[in-house]
Amino acid sequence: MRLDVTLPRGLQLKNPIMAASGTFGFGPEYAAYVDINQLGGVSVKGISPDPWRGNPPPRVWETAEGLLNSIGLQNPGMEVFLAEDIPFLNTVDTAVVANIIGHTTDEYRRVAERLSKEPRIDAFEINISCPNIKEGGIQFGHDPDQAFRVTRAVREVTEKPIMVKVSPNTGEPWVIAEAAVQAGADMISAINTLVGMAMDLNARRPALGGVTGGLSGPAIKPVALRIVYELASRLSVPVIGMGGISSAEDVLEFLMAGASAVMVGTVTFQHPERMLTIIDDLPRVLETYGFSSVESAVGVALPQRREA
Amino acid sequence: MRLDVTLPRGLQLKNPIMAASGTFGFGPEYAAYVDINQLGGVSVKGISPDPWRGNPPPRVWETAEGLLNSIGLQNPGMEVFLAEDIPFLNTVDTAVVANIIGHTTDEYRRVAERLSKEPRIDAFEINISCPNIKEGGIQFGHDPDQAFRVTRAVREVTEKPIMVKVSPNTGEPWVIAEAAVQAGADMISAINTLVGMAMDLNARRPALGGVTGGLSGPAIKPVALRIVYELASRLSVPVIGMGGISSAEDVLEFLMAGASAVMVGTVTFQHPERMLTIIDDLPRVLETYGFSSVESAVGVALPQRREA
Amino acid sequence: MAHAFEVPIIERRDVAPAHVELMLKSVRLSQAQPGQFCHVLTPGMLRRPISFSRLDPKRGLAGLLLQVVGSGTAWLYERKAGQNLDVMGPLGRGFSPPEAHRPWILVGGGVGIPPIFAALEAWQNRVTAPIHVVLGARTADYLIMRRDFQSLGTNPVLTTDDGSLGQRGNVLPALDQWLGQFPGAEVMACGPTPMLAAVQKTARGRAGRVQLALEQRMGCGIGACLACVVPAEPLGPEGPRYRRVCTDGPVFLGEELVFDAP
Amino acid sequence: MAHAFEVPIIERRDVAPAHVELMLKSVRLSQAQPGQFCHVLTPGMLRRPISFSRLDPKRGLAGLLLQVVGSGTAWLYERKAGQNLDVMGPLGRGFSPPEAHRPWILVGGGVGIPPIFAALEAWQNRVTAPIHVVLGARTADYLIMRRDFQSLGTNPVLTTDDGSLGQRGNVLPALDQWLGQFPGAEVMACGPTPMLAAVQKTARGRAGRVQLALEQRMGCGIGACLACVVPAEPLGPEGPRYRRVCTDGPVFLGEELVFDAP
Ligand SMILES: Cc1cc2nc3c(=O)[nH]c(=O)nc-3n(C[C@H](O)[C@H](O)[C@H](O)COP(=O)(O)OP(=O)(O)OC[C@H]3O[C@@H](n4cnc5c(N)ncnc54)[C@H](O)[C@@H]3O)c2cc1C
Ligand SMILES: Cc1cc2nc3c(=O)[nH]c(=O)nc-3n(C[C@H](O)[C@H](O)[C@H](O)COP(=O)(O)OP(=O)(O)OC[C@H]3O[C@@H](n4cnc5c(N)ncnc54)[C@H](O)[C@@H]3O)c2cc1C
Ligand SMILES: Cc1cc2nc3c(=O)[nH]c(=O)nc-3n(C[C@H](O)[C@H](O)[C@H](O)COP(=O)(O)O)c2cc1C
Ligand SMILES: Cc1cc2nc3c(=O)[nH]c(=O)nc-3n(C[C@H](O)[C@H](O)[C@H](O)COP(=O)(O)O)c2cc1C
Ligand code: FES
Ligand code: FES
Repeated sequence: MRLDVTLPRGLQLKNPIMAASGTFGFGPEYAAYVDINQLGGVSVKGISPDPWRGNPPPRVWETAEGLLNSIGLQNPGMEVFLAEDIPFLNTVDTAVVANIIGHTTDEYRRVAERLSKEPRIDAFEINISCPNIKEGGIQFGHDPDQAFRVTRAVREVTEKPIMVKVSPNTGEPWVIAEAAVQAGADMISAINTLVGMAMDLNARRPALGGVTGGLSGPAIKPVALRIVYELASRLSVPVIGMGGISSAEDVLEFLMAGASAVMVGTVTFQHPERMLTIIDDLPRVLETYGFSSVESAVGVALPQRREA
Repeated sequence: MRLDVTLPRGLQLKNPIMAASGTFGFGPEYAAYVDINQLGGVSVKGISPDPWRGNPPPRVWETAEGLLNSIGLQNPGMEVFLAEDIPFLNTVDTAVVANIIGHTTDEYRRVAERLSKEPRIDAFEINISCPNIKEGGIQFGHDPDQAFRVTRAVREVTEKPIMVKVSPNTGEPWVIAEAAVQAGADMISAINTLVGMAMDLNARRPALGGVTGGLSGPAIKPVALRIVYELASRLSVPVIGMGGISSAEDVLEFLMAGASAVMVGTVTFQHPERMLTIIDDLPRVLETYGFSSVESAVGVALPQRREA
Repeated sequence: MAHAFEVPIIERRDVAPAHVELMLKSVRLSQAQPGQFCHVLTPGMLRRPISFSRLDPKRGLAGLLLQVVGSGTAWLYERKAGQNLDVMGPLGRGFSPPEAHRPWILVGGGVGIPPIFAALEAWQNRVTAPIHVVLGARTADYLIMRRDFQSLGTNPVLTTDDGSLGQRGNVLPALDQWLGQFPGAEVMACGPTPMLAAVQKTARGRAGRVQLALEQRMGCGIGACLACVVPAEPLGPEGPRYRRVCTDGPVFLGEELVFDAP
Repeated sequence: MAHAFEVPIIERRDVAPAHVELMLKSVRLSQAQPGQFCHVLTPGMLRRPISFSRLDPKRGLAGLLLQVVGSGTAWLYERKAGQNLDVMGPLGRGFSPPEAHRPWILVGGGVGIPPIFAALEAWQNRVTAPIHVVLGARTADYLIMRRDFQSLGTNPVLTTDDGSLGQRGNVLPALDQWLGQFPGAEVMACGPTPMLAAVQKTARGRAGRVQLALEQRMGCGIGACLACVVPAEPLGPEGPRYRRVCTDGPVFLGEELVFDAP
């Protein structure tokens, strides 16, 4: 059965399963556990022009079928990424998506411009939605004009495919997404984590060093599916869906909701090999529900398709 | 140990545990399973001036540690409530909160005015946040001016304590809450359900008759805690917290985050008697973590209290 | 005061592929009415409604016969004799007993057969008029409880979609024929919604009652949440009104229901 | 290629109230370095990091000794011999072997004692200089593995907060005394963070290495998520830099760490 996915600007995936940014490092870390060549793609951890320290620990906390994290986008900056991780990425055969972050429009432009020269990078994912940084990032994700400006700034410096990752923490993510598409985004990825919190009863304070954190995992799947559905109902560009995926059936739910491909994050911590299991199971699951390819399942549950 | 809670306008609760609106009917339904006299209070199912039909079935769908519902606020209207349920409520000794809904500001005023004359009703909870109605309700919950108008309309027709229930489906619920407080709300209750969706793989369509639904249960607790924390950090009025509570430890998390009392919903479907278990456990749990009363735990994790 | 309670499983029977019958020791459940159900705790967020397959108030036994369709029934399928189930029940409105002097037609489809058997076992002795039973399923394998019917001395007409046992086709031809013979007959049916819709259509507008046992996804199981509704008469301008399967049903009169609701 | 794998529990020992030691049959794990850990699957969303309490590469055995503090360890406590655990490992950077000619001081606190025992068992024969061990716990009950130390022929100094066994107080006086006697001694410590901070302070600035085994909440366990960081040198203007316990540690040199970070 055909699992391959064709996305704008010639971005080709072997299959619709990609590793979600921040849950798969820069590639090498999981190489011992996952045959990366089998993945549709890998979105690397958020990269800024200069190094970011991130938030004080603790940075993760477990919730009911969910995970709170306040990593705070710690990363060594683009030069270290290019010097230390690209050599490894050159040895694997999968789509590499550079997830980029900045405090200002100019920082987004800088990192995009620099990484755009690196042939190994197949696409950009602009993270305007990380709930863990109190500066730029968050408001970008909540203001259509800011989203437009950041996307436009990146569009101006690269010919590579761009996906903009939207936040679920606004009333209408599709408004942000539409602005990004107008500014030249080729795709939208959704969702990033929901802002959440847990209490450390013994310490009598918020459990996370960053006070609030981002909620991910199966708990958020219904919220993610709905946002993907709303985006796919409104937008003309492909949507990359994610949020709580842990099985091939979950993937099919996202495809039906209009996702052209998906990303898998939190479950990888529990089961490093799960992405490969999902890829193995997908043909059987698609067949069980009467689909002959990934493509044929995309968007079947959308209103326009249902009326038809 | 003292579990009682004193709220504005003389609203007194035996303990901080109330049944959440829509999960406990109008009172009589669970009477066979729960000794209602032991509860701090009961928020009845949303009441409109005229009967509402609600959404087509299926109306519930199970998710990972969550529940999606699209009841659509079906209710027989205020006259039937007064005639059929008040007589029962007159026989029980607990605080009765009337959860009110409308399509227009005037409908909110009508139901509040009528129910205000009923002495058995101890307080109002204005539901401006139900994600399941596409008309008035939803936008009220997302627009501060609308929230102000609805709250003011209800304030004009009743002297009873008013809590306004805010939606988690907006970027900044506290903006809505602040508008409600300016309009005369005595308390804020939070959170209502998160908008979500599930797919029926066999039917190839959204699982719920209402297409999208409201997500509740343990899955949303981190989101609820964070919103309660933000509200309590900013507002001068008491906050009634809810979202995924299923144990006395959960209750303590909400108290630390600044909730003066809580409501318990979805878990009641699984364990009808759970609210009573929580009330029994609460003194031991408070003691374990070094508190001598409910009041002494309220808000200990808030920034202002932590710096102090 | 009622409450959720634990009941021991005293026997577990494999009755068909992915179908199991659990015999529960509980005086309280054994006094249920055929067509009522109990709401069973499983690892998920919601309890699972299962109707009674047999009721023996003398020995204080109640049976649940269930088909594995998802996570909760898969978990129930794994239960063993000696373990307990956490249940609420008996719940809902069951079948009203048949009238002694009317012919009685029972129609069961697939996993809707169990409550039909419970009804027959409970009331066959009070009916003096002829009793006819027709059971349908996908294949012979899934024609559950047929020997139980035979052991009660009735000889049910069997139908399968693939003709692997009894008549090829569904339960309707038999129903049609009997209604011709006994226009005043009382009808009780449980099975897939399309079957119930067809039974309603075929059997409506006669002197004899038509009682249909429905399924719907449930929350509370006791009438509080309004999750479990089905479209019902009167059909107003806005459409049908919604009634609760858990408390107004599971058993409704045919004329109360609207199957072709928008 | 590495992967998560199942290992059988061949023995389960109750070692203290709510403390259990599980002996695992796994050649791979048995070849771990003392101070390394394995990441154990439990019903929660995240695996649980547990370090090795003993390592027997000859017989292919590895031990996990854990204290019940929450849902995951409660689940592990219920495991029985014959069942399997799903583990990743061995993971992280363990203790570096002690130098043969240096006095060797081992400090273990509470549930930090197991990796200290694993280190002693692995290396006591290669150290020709004096070896001193001090163990601390709340009460006598929680002074786990003390007989294991004795069975290795060492006689650990025991301390308890309440004086119910050994000296009342903590491990620091003994450490102080030995450092006075053996200024060049090598120190290895594992236990509660406040204890490690104190050990670092007391033992810093000498020729002998100070190796401290830390704990931090983890996600991936393999260096990908940056969840498990601790404040480390250099302390820049913005504050300390963050390093990963799962891969840069769990064992760090004392001078690498910043305990009083903002
Ligand atoms: C009154 C009543 C009586 C029933 N009697 C029987 C019986 O005797 N034997 C039997 O095998 N089945 C019976 N069912 C159907 C049974 O409840 C479902 O098969 C079961 O709930 C499926 O749960 P699951 O976790 O395996 O499936 P999942 O699909 O994993 O369940 C997910 C959710 O959907 C609900 N659900 C799924 N299918 C149904 C359904 N058909 N009806 C209601 N809820 C559903 C579940 O309760 C759960 O809340 C009855 C249903 C009702 C309403
Ligand atoms: C490298 C390393 C080695 C360890 N070795 C041992 C050992 O040998 N014996 C032992 O009893 N314990 C050890 N711990 C601590 C052990 O990991 C925790 O006690 C355990 O994870 C608690 O899980 P829980 O579900 O019972 O607690 P919960 O509080 O329910 O766990 C919730 C979450 O917090 C995490 N967590 C809670 N406490 C800790 C902690 N102290 N350190 C790290 N994560 C924590 C859990 O892993 C889980 O993700 C070690 C920790 C680390 C980092
Ligand atoms: C520990 C952690 C770190 C993350 N870091 C990033 C990041 O750097 N950039 C980003 O766009 N998303 C980041 N995310 C969000 C994920 O990419 C994904 O959007 C989210 O976790 C939902 O998917 P999941 O439920 O499958 O994990 C992170 C998530 C986790 C759990
Ligand atoms: C079936 C169902 C019906 C609900 N109906 C209402 C309602 O009528 N009015 C309202 O304000 N909230 C309603 N809610 C929301 C709950 O009151 C509560 O805010 C939410 O479920 C979160 O709490 P929980 O996780 O404990 O259920 C409903 C929730 C459920 C599950
Ligand atoms: S299931 Fe709640 S009313 Fe029927
Ligand atoms: S736990 Fe992921 S980096 Fe250490």
